[in-house]
Amino acid sequence: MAEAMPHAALTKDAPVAAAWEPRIVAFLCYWCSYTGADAAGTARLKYPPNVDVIRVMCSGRIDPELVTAALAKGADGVMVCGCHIGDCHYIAGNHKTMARMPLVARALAQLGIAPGRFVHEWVSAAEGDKFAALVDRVTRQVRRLGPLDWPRRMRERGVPGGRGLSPWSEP
Amino acid sequence: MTGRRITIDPVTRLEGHGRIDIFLDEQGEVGDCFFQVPELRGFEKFCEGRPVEEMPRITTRICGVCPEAHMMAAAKAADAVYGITLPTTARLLRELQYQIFYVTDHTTHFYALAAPDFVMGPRSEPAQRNLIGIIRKLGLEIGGQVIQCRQWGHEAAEIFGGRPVRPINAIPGGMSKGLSADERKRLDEIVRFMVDFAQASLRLFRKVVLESGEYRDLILSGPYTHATYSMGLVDEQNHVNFYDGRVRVVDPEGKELVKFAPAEYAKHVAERVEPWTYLKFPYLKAVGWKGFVDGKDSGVYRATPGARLNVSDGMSTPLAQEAYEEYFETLTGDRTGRTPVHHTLAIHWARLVEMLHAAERAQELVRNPEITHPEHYRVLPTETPHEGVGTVEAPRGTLTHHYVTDEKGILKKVNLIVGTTNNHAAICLSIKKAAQSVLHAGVEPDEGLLNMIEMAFRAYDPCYGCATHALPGEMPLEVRIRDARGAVVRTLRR
Amino acid sequence: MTGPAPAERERHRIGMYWAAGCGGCDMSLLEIGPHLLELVDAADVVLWPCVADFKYRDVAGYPDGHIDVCFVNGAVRNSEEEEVARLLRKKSRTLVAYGACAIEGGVPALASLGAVEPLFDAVYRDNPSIDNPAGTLPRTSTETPHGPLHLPSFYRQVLRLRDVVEVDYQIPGCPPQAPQVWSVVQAVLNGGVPAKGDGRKVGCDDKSVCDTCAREKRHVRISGFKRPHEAVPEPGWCLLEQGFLCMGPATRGGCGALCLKASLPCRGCYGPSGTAEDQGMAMIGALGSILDATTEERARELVAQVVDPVGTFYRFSLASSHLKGGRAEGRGAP
Amino acid sequence: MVHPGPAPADPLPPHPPRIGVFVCRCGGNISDVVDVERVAAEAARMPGVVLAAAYPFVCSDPGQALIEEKIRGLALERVVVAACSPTLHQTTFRRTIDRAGLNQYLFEHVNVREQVSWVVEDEEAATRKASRLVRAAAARAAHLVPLDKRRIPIQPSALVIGGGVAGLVAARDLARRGMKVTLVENRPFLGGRMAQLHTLFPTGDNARDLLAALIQETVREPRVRILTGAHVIGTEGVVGDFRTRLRLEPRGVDEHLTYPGNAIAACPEETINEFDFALSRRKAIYHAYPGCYPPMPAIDWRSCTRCGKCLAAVGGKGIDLKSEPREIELHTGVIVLATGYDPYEPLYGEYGYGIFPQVLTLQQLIRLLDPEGPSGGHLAGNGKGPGRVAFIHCVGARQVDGVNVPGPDGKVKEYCARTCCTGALHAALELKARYPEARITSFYQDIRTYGRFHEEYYERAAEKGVLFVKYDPKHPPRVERDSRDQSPLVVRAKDMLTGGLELEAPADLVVLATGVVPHDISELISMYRCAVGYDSFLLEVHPKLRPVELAVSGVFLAGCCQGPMDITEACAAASAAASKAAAMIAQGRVEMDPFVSRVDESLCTGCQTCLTVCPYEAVTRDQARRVSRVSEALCTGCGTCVASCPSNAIQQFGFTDAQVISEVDTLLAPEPAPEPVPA
Repeated sequence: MAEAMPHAALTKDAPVAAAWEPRIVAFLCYWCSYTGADAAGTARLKYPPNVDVIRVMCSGRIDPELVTAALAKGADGVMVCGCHIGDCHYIAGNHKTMARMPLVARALAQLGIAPGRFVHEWVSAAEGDKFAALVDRVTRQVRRLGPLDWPRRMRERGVPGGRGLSPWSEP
Repeated sequence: MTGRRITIDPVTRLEGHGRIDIFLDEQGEVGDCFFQVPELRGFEKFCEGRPVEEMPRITTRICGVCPEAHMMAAAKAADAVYGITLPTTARLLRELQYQIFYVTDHTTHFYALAAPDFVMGPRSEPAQRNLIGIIRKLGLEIGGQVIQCRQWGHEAAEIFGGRPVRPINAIPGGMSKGLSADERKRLDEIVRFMVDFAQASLRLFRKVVLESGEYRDLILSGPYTHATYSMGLVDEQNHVNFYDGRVRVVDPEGKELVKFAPAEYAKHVAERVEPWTYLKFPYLKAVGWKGFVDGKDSGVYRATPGARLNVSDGMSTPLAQEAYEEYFETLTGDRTGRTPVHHTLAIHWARLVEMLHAAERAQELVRNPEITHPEHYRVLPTETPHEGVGTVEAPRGTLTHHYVTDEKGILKKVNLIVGTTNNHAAICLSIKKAAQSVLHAGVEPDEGLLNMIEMAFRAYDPCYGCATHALPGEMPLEVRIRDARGAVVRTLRR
Repeated sequence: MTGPAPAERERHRIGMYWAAGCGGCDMSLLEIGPHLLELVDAADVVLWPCVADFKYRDVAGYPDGHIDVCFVNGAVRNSEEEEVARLLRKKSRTLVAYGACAIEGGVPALASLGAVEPLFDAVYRDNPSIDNPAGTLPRTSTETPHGPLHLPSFYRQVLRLRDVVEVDYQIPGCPPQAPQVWSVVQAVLNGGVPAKGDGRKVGCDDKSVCDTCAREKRHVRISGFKRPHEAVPEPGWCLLEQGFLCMGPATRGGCGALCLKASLPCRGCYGPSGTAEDQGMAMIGALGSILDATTEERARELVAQVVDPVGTFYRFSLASSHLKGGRAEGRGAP
Repeated sequence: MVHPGPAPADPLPPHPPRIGVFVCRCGGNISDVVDVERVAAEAARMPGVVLAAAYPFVCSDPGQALIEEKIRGLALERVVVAACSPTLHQTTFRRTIDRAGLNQYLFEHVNVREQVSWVVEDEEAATRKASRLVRAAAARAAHLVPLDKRRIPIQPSALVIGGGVAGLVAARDLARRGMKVTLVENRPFLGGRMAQLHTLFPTGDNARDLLAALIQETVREPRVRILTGAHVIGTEGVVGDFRTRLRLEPRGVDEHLTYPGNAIAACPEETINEFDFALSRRKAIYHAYPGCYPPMPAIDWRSCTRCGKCLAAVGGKGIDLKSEPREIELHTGVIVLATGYDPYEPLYGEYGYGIFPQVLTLQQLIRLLDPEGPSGGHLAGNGKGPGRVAFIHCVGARQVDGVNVPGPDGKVKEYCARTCCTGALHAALELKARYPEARITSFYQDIRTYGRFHEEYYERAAEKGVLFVKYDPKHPPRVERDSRDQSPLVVRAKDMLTGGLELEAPADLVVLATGVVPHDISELISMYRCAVGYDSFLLEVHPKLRPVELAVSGVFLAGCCQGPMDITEACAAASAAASKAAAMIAQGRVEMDPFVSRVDESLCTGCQTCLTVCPYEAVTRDQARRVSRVSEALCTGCGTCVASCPSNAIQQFGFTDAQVISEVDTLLAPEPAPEPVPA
């Protein structure tokens, strides 16, 4: 994963970015949550700029591999939003999300990712205020947790390997 | 000198899997000798958080050479965690599978790893000193039988657990599947063959080894002899039992030191840590750690086929009992077996005696009508899981798994004392002693001498797969001989 | 033993080496049984510490590329194994990662879930049988009256062979199944191997374990999870559908669904199937799709019945997962 | 094919495609907060980007013309537009680049208005976010492939569910546009709620005369097929070919029935007549109302004992007491929902309803005022008239949380039912007309005679001396027994206009102007996955832009299933739905986005996980080849099967792993060093 080293480059090439800002990737379903995010905009609600939205047609499309990929590539947090149960534009796409994401959350916790970094919420097309509040909450809690910077963490541990690993330092 | 060691010498690294450092004193005699094991994986830690019922499947990955031993120890520990008493059929199946594994495993070791020394000669061409060489010398018939024994052993494993190697079928409460009448029939054939094969192997041993004076002397010679304590599982009659029983320890004279239930292992065995190796050194608490010395005052013990015969008053099966008596008769003059055998190289012989016993015992089991019961191959746990210890005799020594779980059966604590580890201290002793006997001032060490050092620990069939990760037998070995100032005067390598 | 090898075939030089493995891989290569004789007949085994010390030479002394095909099993757990891997890469024309540990870290990679210090404590300081009042731990360098003794340094993370050197082929499995192995070895001997690819998988199926599993899929959703010791599965019916967590769908085939024959669920030793990279998340994606839940409460109930998700979904592949363990923060209780 | 690295799953073309990036200022909406020049400049550094610039209004005609010109001039192969939300203009720009001869799916829409400039205060932060999103879109664009819209042939036929006025209008209009129409009504008679009315505001027409005319117009249309007693029990398929399963309750009566009157007279079984809101009783074999359609009576199987007396009375012909329900399947291209409303049924004791016989609902009053109604149009048998009448408005409408008792759904009815004010005044005036001496008090929250010509009713009522009392919704009127026995009841309320003065009005009759609730169609809602509003009425795609369409393609809304309407509005809505549906059918095919899933059979490992995940049953297994398949016709493009595939063998067009991951990669990549700030 030598390619997943944005932050090394970042601190080197872009001093402005040295002041750390949480990087959060949000996967939103088009029909409810994305429209809900639009609603927040239409209502001119203000929320932090740290959450970048990736649009899919249905939250059922959100492959758990996307969550870990985003974290592995340097995201400090990941959000997954879909229609409320019963509102799915595709009948039951979000039923799959509803079962997958708690499993993802448990696995991430076991893998040592603080629970606050992965958030799964239902946001309807009308809930612009909820979306804004959610982004605000998640950004604040990720900021509290500090940088995750998985690529750096892995390089320290010698992934990808090569010489210059940091072996276990003796007592 | 430290500076010199820093520069990475791939050779050293490459062959560092088992490393022996021999230090010579001023007189050029062997001063001290270290046997290092440079590998650790840490199952004790990363098994925490795993469900206990998975341990029979996880711990088979500790060692690919004797996975059955770990599976059985893990399953027994898990049974204990759930407070399960196995139904007869389940118990029969487990033991039968285990006995058959014993035959296969001992076959592998004797023919592929030990026999070459005896058959080809300790100082023969290394290129010839292997299974292929054996087959060439003894002919395809015996070679064929060796391979057949291994293959039928794996076929048996497949009958039990679907897998030829790395079985998984022992679970808390018994076995994951039962035995059909047809399967039993096939196993009966396999076992019958194994009994014959074990007897043939003993005959072979007599012919090539005992009838040759050179080896008799070698076996009885001082360098390969240590008077240590012996450890092994025995049944109520103090007969050798691989699968179950109590742990018996006898002193160098053969007097019983202690006989304890596996669950109490921690009261009697302690493990010492040395900073220069990743492998621990178990010893007898009652006696205490006196360093790398043998004798009655040193807690160093051995848990090998030889040790198992030492702690037992005999074998529960007729043919094995005969072999047992012949073994002791020959080596101690006392056919009762009350007098322990301390000759390291005799372990190979003891291994063949065990092989015969395992085959005979398997025959008893496979003919037990209860073994094909359609349901009693397992029971479902009902009690709340908590803590348990499981012990079996692995081919390479007493193997103990100790688990503590939460009320859901998720592991909170894991402790493992694996076969080879028991013998770690003794192996160091044997190597040192062998080195002292073959390396002298002015003697030019050659490959043959080196092999004779190696034979000292090969006899233990050291399985660092269990202990760490390396493999039995021909460990890539490097011997560095240094002068009194520590400078390497000679490096030998096989 | 039959006569010399057929003259027309150039004799290959083959090596087998282990790193942080258990020896099961070497055993599985032994499992080819009678073919072993064909192998040594057709090729020079120039390195195989576990069974043969004949022709065991100073590998470092070999010219580069001297070994035609070198199989390496086991993960890279310490500095020594990394050096070995580099050396063998240099000396081998074709380097083959052999078995789950070399390819995906295998079971030992679960150690990456935690830090090294607690691991050393568990092994050397804090267990019922330990006698270590001074809290001694193994060190990379120890002074003895006679001079220093060295040990390789223990890495914080379990690495795959691919993490340290370029790998040409990979033979999955824990261990790889003998027939598969033999077919690969034959291909090697007869030059029938597919074109080199970065870690191209050989000696396995393109299909999943489910495809080779004889058990019937009834396409019913999972209404509750059972642990293997908690119930006796109905014969002939998909274990996953019965609620026994089975990695079959997310696992590359090749083993012949052996564990299923023992009526125990698959644990994923052949690694992710298809082009999935993160076997655990791939399985979660699949599992979450087939739960019998229409309310969040029900979904939560079912999910709560899954014990030890990481230990189950990443049993063999943690080192090749996206996150690789690495214990960032939090207690990581399942 | 999720890759932690940037290596795309789909190999990129040897040369990165030529990408044009258009950043919209949106007349300051965007550019006031976002430094659009900088965003464009940073996008210009992305691989393959040959043009990146900011423009005032990209969606305007000149803006679109510019895009076309650039596509031609610079041979652009991909287009990225950063502007408002894709929900507004994605289609616009797709058409634009289509006109320029570029496949319309080689387009990437970035939302830098609703999700950046309107929500981020800090300009630097907004600019950086916009830049990230635009660069991610440019990266994604490189992975786009040309796609074609799916075209599904559409049957020139429609199913109209609901035989009320809206359903009838919709059916008639569709038929007149040449469509085959099946009109299903689950009751045995057409006409719905309108039939229960007497005269109509604002015209004063007779409801059933109008209805009869409409029914005649409709049933005379040769392409219209009427099915009464028909229940929708299942549906499959999608727009173009909905396959609807119906259960047909037997009428029990056929055209051979000569003297229906005799049959009805002979029936010994009586039951409540729901048509008169339980003010009367009817037989088990019955007519819903005089002149109802179909004209022949029907048997109410719930109360019929199959005693056979009716059969005997008509000489054993024309009545079949043994007939059983049967099921049929209909294939239609589109569906119109006209399932209507129910009047709000007050709770027991609400304003004395159910306790005092003198408390009626407006609907009941209307039945009583109807000369063909249960009382022949007379309020009280003695002909003396009602005396003092109190109307209470907003019963089951405009309710206040915490004051009114919530309904079974746990919600109070906060919405205005819109028809009851005028309806109540209309009834009040009719009372006045018939019983000039009647003294009428009207308790209201607000008088909402909002419709054209409706206000007159209020003015005339005021002239005629109807007394208006504005009550406080937080303290609704109380209906109690009159202790002083001047009249059976007394209504007490705080009069807002006199500063909360407690007023009381003795009443011989209390009329509750009840609101309307959607007719219970929960099965249909789940069958067609209809969106439902907070008020439990069906929810259109957009109240202004697409007012009569459901989000489910091919399903349209007519009348009160969408919300409270008067007949005028319901008919308008029905005609609108009909013309929308007809327009869709007229195209001969429906066009759908091509974002369907496809199984890469070389990767499918045959684990069969996907087979149970698709609610549209678009995923099937090819037993012979041991792989899964996705039917493009049935696939609705949610991508759920994609995430369910543990081998990543399923990909969704427009949302491939490579495309999504390229976005992730770019979003998380180092941000470009800022341009030197011009002095």
